[in-house]
Amino acid sequence: MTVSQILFILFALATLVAAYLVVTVRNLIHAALWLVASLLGIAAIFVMLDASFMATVEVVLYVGAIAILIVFAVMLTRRVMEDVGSQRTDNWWFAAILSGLFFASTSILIWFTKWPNLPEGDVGDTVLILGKSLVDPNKYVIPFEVASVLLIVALIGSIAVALPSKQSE
Amino acid sequence: MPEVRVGDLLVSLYDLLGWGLSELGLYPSVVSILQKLVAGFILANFCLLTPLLTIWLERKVSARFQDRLGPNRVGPYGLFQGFADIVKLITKEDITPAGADKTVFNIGPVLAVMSVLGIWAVIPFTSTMVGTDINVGILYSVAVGAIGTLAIMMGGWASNNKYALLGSFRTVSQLVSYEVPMIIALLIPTLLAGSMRMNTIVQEQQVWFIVAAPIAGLIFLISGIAEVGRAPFDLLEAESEIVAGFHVEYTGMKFGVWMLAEFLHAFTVSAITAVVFLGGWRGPWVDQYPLLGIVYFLIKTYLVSMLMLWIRVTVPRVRIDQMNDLNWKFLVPLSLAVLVMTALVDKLIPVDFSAGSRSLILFLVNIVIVVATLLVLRGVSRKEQAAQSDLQAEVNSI
Amino acid sequence: MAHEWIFIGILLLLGIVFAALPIVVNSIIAPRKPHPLKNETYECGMETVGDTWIQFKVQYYIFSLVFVIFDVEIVFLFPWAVAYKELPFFAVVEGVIFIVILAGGLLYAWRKGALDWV
Amino acid sequence: MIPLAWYLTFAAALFCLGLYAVLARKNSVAILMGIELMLNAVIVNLVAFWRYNEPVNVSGQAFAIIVFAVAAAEAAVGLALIISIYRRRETVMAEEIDMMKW
Repeated sequence: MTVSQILFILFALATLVAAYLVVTVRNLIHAALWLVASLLGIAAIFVMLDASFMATVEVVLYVGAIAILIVFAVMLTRRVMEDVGSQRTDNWWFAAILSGLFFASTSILIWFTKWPNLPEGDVGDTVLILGKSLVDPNKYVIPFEVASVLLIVALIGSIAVALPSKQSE
Repeated sequence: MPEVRVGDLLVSLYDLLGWGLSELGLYPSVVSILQKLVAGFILANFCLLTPLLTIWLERKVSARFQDRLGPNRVGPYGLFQGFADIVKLITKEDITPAGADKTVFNIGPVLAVMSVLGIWAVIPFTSTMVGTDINVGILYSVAVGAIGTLAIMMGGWASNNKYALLGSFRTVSQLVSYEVPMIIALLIPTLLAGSMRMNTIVQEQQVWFIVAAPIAGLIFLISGIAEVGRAPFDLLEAESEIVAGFHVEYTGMKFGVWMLAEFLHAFTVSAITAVVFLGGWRGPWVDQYPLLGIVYFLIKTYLVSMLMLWIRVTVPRVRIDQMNDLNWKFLVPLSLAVLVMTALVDKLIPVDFSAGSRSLILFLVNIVIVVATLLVLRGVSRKEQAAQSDLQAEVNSI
Repeated sequence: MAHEWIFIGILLLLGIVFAALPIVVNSIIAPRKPHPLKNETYECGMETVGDTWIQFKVQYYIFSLVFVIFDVEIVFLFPWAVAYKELPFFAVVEGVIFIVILAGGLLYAWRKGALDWV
Repeated sequence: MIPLAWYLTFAAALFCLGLYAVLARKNSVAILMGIELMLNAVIVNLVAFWRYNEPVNVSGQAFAIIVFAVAAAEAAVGLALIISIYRRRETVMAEEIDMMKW
């Protein structure tokens, strides 16, 4: 066991516990806050993978934007502090079995496959390479521009849906 | 034993500490962690004690602005007023409101301080003295700051108080709104320096970026003031209008910790402005004596923070719709325009131009943008005045 | 790479400790005289009327929604800005096209009145 | 060093927790949180594969960035839909949003 392995196990366990609480906690605000905790854990995992840009993007986008959006949505759609009643459907056991089976089968697949080892050496300046290949016509310029179109469509759509129409008020 | 350089004393001491620890027979990784622990401890102390000084300075200076004396009872010139306030806050009863979500209520202020303190890990004090120079420094400062937004949300929600929750909603919507022009403004120095490392950004400033990107600097300062929630953007906790904002239920030291986070955040925004736009530790003789960089950096930071104070005591509080319009209908389009112009023009300048002439050309471009913006604004306000006078004429005719 | 982040982890932990310390000290040495009236939420002297978790205007939500989209787009631009010095002119123009599309979204939100404070 | 399989197992566990939330939760906001967890698991996988193949080839990170965009778009539109439904039907329970049945 090296130090990095111990650290990985700590972060992974913390993330998974937080994620478990996200799916089981009854109070939805608490679920959203646990989601934030698990996202921070994932950011730490990205750091361990030498993907510092991914880690910061994870925090900026998920913790700083999407989590806030979710908390807003939870607060806008409820009236009481405690969410009363059961928070899971009647056939939750079916869902549990299904996800358990899925996890079992994927882990069997993962553990019986031979994976490449960690390449030697540093990763270099990934952000620079990423920036170049995102606007390189031979690489990802089409996905890059399409992503911006997707986002603008999402913006227009969500404003059209969420904005109360003037007549109804 | 490493050589001790007077010009770079603190870094030498750091190396010396590492040497001493490894002489004791510790593993290199343990040594480096202990070194970092000591450095982090000193940095955290510096950051958390600075607000005491800035609060005193602020009270004193704003008192002079308003023709008052300011604190003058505790210690010489009232210097120890901050300590007296801490003693007062720490001995006050700590009330948790009934029905509050206790854990979240307590985590809120701690998280706020943590998020602001985290930014200091990437701020370069001198060319050699920077906590850690990660390759995403400038984006990291935004990311850690974003956790503070969440802390405010937690504090407001857990208080079990309508006004606190409403206050946190307003605060969060202001913070997230002003984050957009702030990040766009930070994109321009990144683009000019070609790196997100804070230290590289300082090194690339043969001419301060405030010359090449004055509008971006101004936008960053304005949105920074809004992020911190100080006057004229303090409508979220306007004492004279609404109760207090998200921290209305906090008492004793918990309230003090919120205040600490707020003042430290103000200081941090000044520090980032100094690093990114005013050349950070740059100044005469830093090449021989890197330690001088701290002095230059702190002078610039305090100048920016005095500028913020000046704005605070001069400009009246804005209305919430004005605050909103200022951001979405003025700062965001303007920052996008500046970004596009800078990107296009800087690429068109031939490569063999010196840094000075390059900055000059970009400065002229910025002036053109300012003139164009002012013309557009004049057109808009004329249209509005015309509409107003039409309305007046209609009312008169009735 | 990852070892550069050790200092950040240490500083964040120190931040938690340093912020929690005064609160803990406060809770130890401060007087404690709870009273139901004192513990009530502060609402300008009046008793609380109705549930605390009232609903709020959807306007707050709209702003954070526009913010999310903008945030994603701007974060995408950071690698482009880092690589800017080594990019040919047309690659810069591609980035500019990206920004212009983003500005189109802003224009739509503006026209639709989503950015007005009601 | 950490074997790649550890990262993959971690991502699989995260994905399955998200899957459970999507299938078993009643509240549609909670279902969306489950989807966010699943997307994050995917991103972890992509970044891990990027690291363990050739880091110079940034395909993994480019993919991950596109997934980020999709996640943001999904959260924005999904939550807007939920709020819109809540305004009309006064509920966010996925079971009760069934007007498409008839």
